[in-house]
This record gives sequence, C-alpha cells and structure tokens, in this order.
Amino acid sequence: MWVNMGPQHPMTHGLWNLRVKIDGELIVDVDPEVGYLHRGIEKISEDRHYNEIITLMDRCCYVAGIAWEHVYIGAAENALHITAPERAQWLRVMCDELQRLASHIMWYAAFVQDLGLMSPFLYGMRDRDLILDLFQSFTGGRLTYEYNRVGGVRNDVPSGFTDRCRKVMDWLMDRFVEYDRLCLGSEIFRRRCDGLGVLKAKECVDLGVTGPMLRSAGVARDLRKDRPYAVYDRVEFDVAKADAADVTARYLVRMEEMRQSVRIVRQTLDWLDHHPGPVLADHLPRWLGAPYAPMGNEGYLLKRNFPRGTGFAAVEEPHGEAQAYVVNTGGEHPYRTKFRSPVFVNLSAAKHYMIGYRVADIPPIMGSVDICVGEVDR
Amino acid sequence: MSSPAPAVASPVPPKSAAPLLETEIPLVNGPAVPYVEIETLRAREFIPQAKEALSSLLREQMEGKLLRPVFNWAGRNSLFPLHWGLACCAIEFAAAFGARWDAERFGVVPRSSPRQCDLLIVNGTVTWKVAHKLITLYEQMPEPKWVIAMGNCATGGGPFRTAYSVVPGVDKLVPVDIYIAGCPPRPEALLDGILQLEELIRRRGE
Amino acid sequence: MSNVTLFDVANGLATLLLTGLGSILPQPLHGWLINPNLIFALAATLFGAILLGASMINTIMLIWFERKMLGRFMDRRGAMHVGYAGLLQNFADGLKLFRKHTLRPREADSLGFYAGPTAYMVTSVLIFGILPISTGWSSGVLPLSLLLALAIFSFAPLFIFISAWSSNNKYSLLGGMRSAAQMIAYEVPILLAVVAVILVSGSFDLTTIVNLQQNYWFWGPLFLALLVFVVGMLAEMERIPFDLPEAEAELVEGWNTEYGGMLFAFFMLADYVRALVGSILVVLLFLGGWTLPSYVPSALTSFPLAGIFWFMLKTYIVFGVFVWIRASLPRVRTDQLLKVGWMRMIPLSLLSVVLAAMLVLVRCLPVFGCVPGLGG
Amino acid sequence: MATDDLATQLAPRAGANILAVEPFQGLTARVRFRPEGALDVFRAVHDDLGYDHLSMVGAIDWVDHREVFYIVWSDVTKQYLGLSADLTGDAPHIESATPVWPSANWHEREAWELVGVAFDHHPDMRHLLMPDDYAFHPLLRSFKLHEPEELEVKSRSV
Repeated sequence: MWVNMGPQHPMTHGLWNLRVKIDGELIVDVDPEVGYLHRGIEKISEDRHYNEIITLMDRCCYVAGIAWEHVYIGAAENALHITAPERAQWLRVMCDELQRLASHIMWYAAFVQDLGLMSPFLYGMRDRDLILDLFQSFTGGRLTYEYNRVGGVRNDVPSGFTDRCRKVMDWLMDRFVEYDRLCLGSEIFRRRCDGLGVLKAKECVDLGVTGPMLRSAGVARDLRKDRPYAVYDRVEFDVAKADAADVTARYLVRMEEMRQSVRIVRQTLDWLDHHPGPVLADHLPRWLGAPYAPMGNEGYLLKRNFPRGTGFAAVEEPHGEAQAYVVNTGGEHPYRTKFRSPVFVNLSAAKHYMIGYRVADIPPIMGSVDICVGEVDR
Repeated sequence: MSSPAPAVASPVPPKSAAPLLETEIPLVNGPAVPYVEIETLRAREFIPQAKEALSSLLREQMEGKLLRPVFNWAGRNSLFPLHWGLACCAIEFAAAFGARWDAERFGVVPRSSPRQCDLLIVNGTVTWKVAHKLITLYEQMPEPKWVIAMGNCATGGGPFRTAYSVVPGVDKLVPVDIYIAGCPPRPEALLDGILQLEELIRRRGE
Repeated sequence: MSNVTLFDVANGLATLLLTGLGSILPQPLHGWLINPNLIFALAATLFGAILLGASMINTIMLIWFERKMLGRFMDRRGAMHVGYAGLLQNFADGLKLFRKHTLRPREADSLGFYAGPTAYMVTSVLIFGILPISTGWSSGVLPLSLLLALAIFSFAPLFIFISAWSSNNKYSLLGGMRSAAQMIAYEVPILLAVVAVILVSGSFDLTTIVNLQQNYWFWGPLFLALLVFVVGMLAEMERIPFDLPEAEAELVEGWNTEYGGMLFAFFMLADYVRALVGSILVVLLFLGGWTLPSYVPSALTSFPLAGIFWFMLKTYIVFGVFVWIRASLPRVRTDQLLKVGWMRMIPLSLLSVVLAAMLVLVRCLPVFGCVPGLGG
Repeated sequence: MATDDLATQLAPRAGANILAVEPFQGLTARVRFRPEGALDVFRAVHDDLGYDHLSMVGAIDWVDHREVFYIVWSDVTKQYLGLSADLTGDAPHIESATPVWPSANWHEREAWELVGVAFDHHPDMRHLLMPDDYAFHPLLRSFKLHEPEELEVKSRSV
C-alpha cells in the first residue's frame, strides 16, 4: 500500500511528499517527492544584482539564512575578486555559529516533537528566540537578515552586544544539560532511536551525504577543519563525531556541535572586543552598495570594467556542506548561479536509510535528517 | 403458476389489512369512545403542531435572533488553523505557538487534519505544483472557514513574484480574508492578523 | 447511612414535577400525567441528562485543566483570553464544533461513519452511570458495578475500529488497527490488576471496595497492581506515551483524521470522558475513593459534600499525574508497546494477583498490621 | 604545480579525453574533458585520484553550447576538484555519472529538468522539481521570466 506522507503532513516540517510503500507497518519502499517549494532562485538570480541575491539566499534556507548568505558571498567574492576585511570575516564566523545554534535548536524542537515529546518543542523555541534576539539587535531581522555584503558585512555589532551574547551562551550551555536529560535520560527515547535509520560511512560517502549525518557515521569531515574558510583556522574547536550512524548518534553529534558552536562564539566575541576595524571593503563599486564608494561616473566605470571570473565556495552549513558556484561574465548580474544544498543530497539517499523500518520510525528518522525544504527545492 | 418469464416486482406492495397509524378512531364529536383514546387522539394532533412550532422557533434562532451571537462568539474565539508549513513564514508560525508568543492564549490550536480546522494560514510561497493541493485542502475544510495569507509570498508572490513556478498571490486560488504583510511577518503580526480576523467575524455577524 | 443513588434523586424530581404539574392541571391531563410509567420515563431521562451534564462539564473542565497544566509545563500560559483564565475556552470550542458543517467523505461508509463516534461517546458516558461518587451519591447501585464498568470501558476499540475503517482513509485505518491492537493487549493486564483488588476486597461492588478502604488504601499493599493498572489505563486512554493511534507525527490525526465538526467533538469529549473514568477508577480502586485516613481531623471530612470534594480532588490529582507524564515522555513504538503489554505487563499483573492471594491467605498486611475483614 | 600532477595522474586511463587542466578560483583545479569519454574520466578521477565524493552536478547554458560541471571532493587531499565538459548540438547529452558516484542521481535529474542536458543511462530520469507535465527547461537563457503586469518596474538605477 502506497501512502503519501505529505505535502501537508505533520512529519514533513515543510512542503514535500514522502511516498511510502508499506506492508502492514513495515516500510518496503520510499520515494521522496520534492519541488513543492521550487521558487527558481537560480533563475531569478540571473536578473538580480549581486547584493540583491543575498535576499534570496535568506529565503533559500529559512532556518540557516546567514550561513547561506555566507555560501553565496564566498562564491561571489571569488568571482568578483574582492576580499572582505578581517573583522567582517570574524563577524561572519560568529553569525555562522549563532545560526548553527539556532538551526540545531530548531531541529531539536522539531525532532523531539516528532517523537511525541511535547514540552521540549516549547523549550527549544524559547531558547531559539534568545538567539534570534541577538540577531535582531544587529541585523534587524529574525529569520531573514540580509547582513552579508559582497566585500564584508553591512554593519558592525552594537555596543554591549558581546556581553549580551555571552550571557545567552551561558544560558544555553545550561539548557543543553536539560535537553540531554529530557532525551537521553528517557528509556523510551533510547529504545526508539537506537539502531534506527542506520547509514554507514561507506554508503554516506557514495551517496554524497554530508554534515551531521556523515559525522555520525564516524567520518570526521568538517569543512571548517578540513578546508578552513573565513577565519575558522584561527578558532579552536573539535569536530563532533559518533560511530553508531543511527538516530541517537545524529542527536549526539548535533548536541556536541552546539556545545562547540558556543565555544567558537565565545572566542569570536573575545576577538571582536579587542579588534575594532572596518567591516566592509574599501573601493567597492557603487552598484555593490558600498556607502562610501566613489560617486558619479566612477562607479559606473568600475562596473563595466569589472573582471570576469567564476567563483566557487563551500561552507559547513548547519545541515551539511553547502556550495555555491557563481559565474560572472562582467555584467551587473551573475550569468549563472548554482547552489548545492546538503539536505537535497541527504534526502535523495532516503531509500538507503528508511527501508526495513516501521511506519512509526519515519518521523524520528526524517527528523534526524533535519529537512529544510527551502534549500532542497531552492 | 409456471410462467418462465422473470418475475417483475410489483411496483406497489400488497396492502396490509390496516395501516399502523390509521386505526379506526372516530372523531371527537362522533359516538362515544373510551376516554383514553380521545387523549391519544389529541396527543397525535398535538405532536405535529408542537414539532412545527419548535422547529420554526429553532430556525428563527439559528437565523440570528438568539443563538447567533453565541455561536459567533464561539466561532471567533476558537479558530483552529491547519498545521502545515510552506516556507519561511512557517517558522514564524511555529514561533507564534512557542513559549514567548503562545497563540493558544487566544484559543488558536493547530490541527493536522483539514477536517478539524476553521482557518487556513497560507504561510509561505505557493508554487504551481502545490496549488491544486492547497485548493484541495481548502475544500476539505468544513464551513465556516477563513483564510489568512501570511507574508508577502502568499499575498503577492513576494521576492519570487517573477519566478516561473510561483503563484503570484494565493488569492488567485482561494478567497482570502486577511493579508499579513512582512517577509516573514513577525509572530506578533500573525497574532494581530488572527485578532483582526476575530474582529472581522464579529462584525460580519456570521 | 442510607445509600441514596442519583437515580433516586432523579426519580424524586420526576415524581415531584409530574405530580405538581398534574395537580394544577384539569382532570383529563392530570390522569394522563400521574402515571408510574411516565414518571419512570421522565426519571430515566432526567437521570441521563444530569449524568450527561455533570460528566460533560467535568470533562470540559478537565480539558481546561490539562491545557493550563500543559502550558505551565511548557513555560507558557495556555488559554487565557476567553472567559476568566480561559475557563470558557473549551465551551467555545465545543459550540463552534457543534455548529460546523459535518462533512462525510464521498467514499466513506455512511452507517459506520456516523454510528462509530456516537456509540463511542455513548458508551463512554454510560460508565458514569455506574461509578459511585460519594456515600449517598452513587449514581447507581449494582452488585457487579466494577465488572460492568470495565466491560463498557472495553467496548471502545470496536467503535474506534468501525469509525476508522468506515472513514476510508489510510491513516485512519492504520490508527484504528493500532488502537484495537493496543486496547486489546492492555485489557488483560488491567483486568488481572483488578482481580487483585477483587481478591483483597472480596467484592465486585465499587462502593464496597471503597468502604473497605476506610482504614487503609489499597495502593500500599497492592502497589504492583496499581502500577499495572495505571500503565494499562494510560494505554486504554491513548495518552502519551501510548498515544500511537493518534500519533500526530506519522498518522496525521490517527483514526479521527476524517472527522470534523460534531463527530470530532464526540471523539474529543469521549477521549477525555475516558480519561476521567480512568482517573476515577484509579481513585476508587486504589486511593480510597471519597474516604480519608482516620487520623485526618474530622472537620475535614464533615462539611457538606465533603465526600465529593475529596473524591474530585483526588481524581484531578491523578489526572494531573497523567498530564505530567504526557508533558515529559516521548511516544513508544507500536511493536514495543505490544511487547511491553504482552511480555511485561501480563506477568507483572499475574504476580500482583499472586501477591494479593497471599495477602488474603495471611490476612495481614506488612505495614498496616492484621486487619479484620480483609478478603471479604 | 598541482595542475601538472593532476594531468599526469589522469593520463594513463583518461589521457585522451582530457582537454585541459586549468587553475580555478576556490578549487584545486578544473579538468576540462571530452563528453564522449566521460565515464573513463569519472572512473579515473574516482579510482585513481580518490575523489570519492560527488558534491554537485550543474549545467550552464552558454547559448551556443551547454556546459556540464561536476564538483568532487577527496577525503585524502581534502580538496575540491572541478570537472567540466562542453556539450554542443541541438540535443546535448552526456553519460550519466551514477555508476561511479551514486549521488549524481538527483543532481542529474535536476540538471536535465532545468537546463535540458540529457544524461544517458540514467536509472530514474523523471521530473524532480517541476510537475510531471512541465514542458520547458527554465534555466535556458531563451526562457525569459515575464513579470506580472502590475509589476512594471524596469528601470533600476545603477
């Protein structure tokens, strides 16, 4: 019997359809069907300015907007041969990690709700709101920030921000203990999640699975360590890793990642406290939105004479490795943008970690994959 | 009887000796009958009359005299939105049910089945691929029902208005009662939209 | 104390009403009204109405209680803007559902679709007719009330399955099958746990069982049976951690996916009626019903309606524990649930029966000392 | 030079199909190859060079021809490598990479759907993002986005 789980289904957390063939309660076959949220971001980008695409990036993945901005900005800066100032790089790292915290907490809330645990959803939303408050204090938005710019970031953090942020980090570290107690301390949780949705390392690599799913299979691959971008080579952190490759392992990996993120954020705050400086590159052409770019004809000329280039960037987004490929043919719009979404690939491997389990296992497995449909469909 | 032809059922069943309800009770002014039977007769006349009177009273009330404000109060204070998430606004939709905003204060409880909902909150970009599913969901909801277009995408396509796959405004598909601006709207804006809808229901007096 | 039942009250009311009315009216109607059969019919109707009203109001307050309590567990406030502290919220919900258009899917089976929820509701409310509430306030006196209550309680899977099957929806069907399997699996341990109580008390009558608990409540000596009974009741009530039939994450709304409006209200109410009945049974069988321990000052037990007060207080506390469990535990899986039911609960309940039998043999309790009257 | 090393490493199995190995911003290098020998190149890159993880497959419409590019990652060198092939003709097609990298499945479906590049011997070529009856390839340059009538804001100041 084929059962459609979606597009309107409490399990999906978004707009996609999991077609499941079941035999009694046993899953025989699955066929994820995506595209319900395909908004054609890559096509729209063809007639958007470089900085206007940032707006689309926020909406591309709505739980990790600023990380996706970073992906795109990395590629665009490569394509346009622009380098962001150091302080902007630190700010980007801080934003990435704060976003990772927010995204993982959102994942936690949704995941435990799928398991039937009701209260932690509310706890998660409560704690996530604190991080969003931080974002709001320097970007003005809760979900969609438009904070990164080609050549830096839009503005610096306000005074007193670092202290507020430290307080939130301390609060979160306490909450993580509570989260663990609610989940790992529960016998039912362990019985439901252990040995579920197993995807071993070899399969992960073959299927292109990245992010916490890969790390939970014992492969310590993290772009922040392996191929440091921005200033990740200057902060200290450990790559979270687990070996069981099941739902519990993914839970453990994400929880550990949150702790490491707090660690990174604390380091960036210390750095930001002591190293004031510009956050946007000088001599940007005016059409890239730099407030102090040369006025008048010069900006126009700069636009026309901008060198061609193709840029590529990869960022360890909360869900996995996100990549952007930006082709610049010298115009004010990119010729082509292409984004690689980690969830897209993780979801495409669904057959390999779902068959053989039961209908009741679908929500925890899918929850542990951490689906964000915005970036799957783009 | 040896007719081989298929027996055609007689359209009129053979009449029984006496219909159950038409016993031979004479009229009131007729010859003397036992007392109880007259009472029965009166009761039999009384029941249809009472039924008529009651139903007309009920109809009158249902049409807005007495119970209508009560039902209106009930309807506007218990709006169950459909629990589904389209895009970014769904995250703010979820946040509105979180600890800080807690939409349940106003009696707003998301239900997963459209049969149990009164309110369709279109929280995100609607693509052509999902359009007919949205219409199905809307049609599966029982009357009376309302629609809130949450966010710029649902209102008019938002930043994706020009895209080849996006419906420029959900009002092309289903009738919308309340539009909420914002990309995405904050949870306060959603709560405000729901309260505006309550005001709308109150004023419309349905 | 004479045992006035709720039906006696209804009967008295009906007699009063009809004789009063009949004495005012002229002769033909007078004779017609003062008629034992009519009085009985009216009394039965009144009885039903009182029962229904009381149970519905209690149930709706129970929903309110759960919503507020869950809100507190979740760091929020729950319903608070409709009526004082949201007290009227559930009345608004009920009225709204009452007015909503009732849709029947085209492919659904009409008879089962409508009869299922109705029968579920009726059987759930019917149990209230049997449960004693307080001394002199029991709603009916039946020598086998415990058995009858449990028998009616176990009708539910049938009706759930009928309504799930007839709504012609895959989720509903899956939910209905789960529900039936689960309820049948947990029926056995519940009954065995009750057997322990019956052994110790020597009676099938709930009033007698409660009266026996004047000196000691059964939860102490029969702790194992209480445990089995509470877990089994959680499964019967389909509450977290055993709410698989309605598991929102995988089966949308479970067996009531296709139901809206009135019929959904029936399901919702009946669920909470069953939750209320479950809590009441726990109180009656193990927590001493309306009695208080003898060392409690008599001022606490002698005010008017004290019995009902303590009884309802205990019931709500037990329900509060159920809500607490709901707020802090994840859901189990079907096969795990059934495994726990058949492999753990039944041996435990058998053990509790054996323990109870030994108690009856020894006629002494480890903590409370030797008690006359134990074992009937 | 990294590019020279790559060229020599690839030579034994796919040398004839390699057009160029050129430096690329953000990647180790980009290998341009002939579409006819795609599978050989994929096998050489996967087996000999150890790039066992396919990150993305994309296609670009350069009006006169179309380009397919692959980004692969090696856990040994911790580097990305780009592969790219130019497809000419009215019905551009290339061999599917799924036998070498199973993860190419959805990427190729998407590339076919959006840019109209056919992948031969693909196990499951269906529409992915668009409805099943969608007849266009929207990421072609000839596919113009039309703005809804009310939205006539053409003149963006620069």
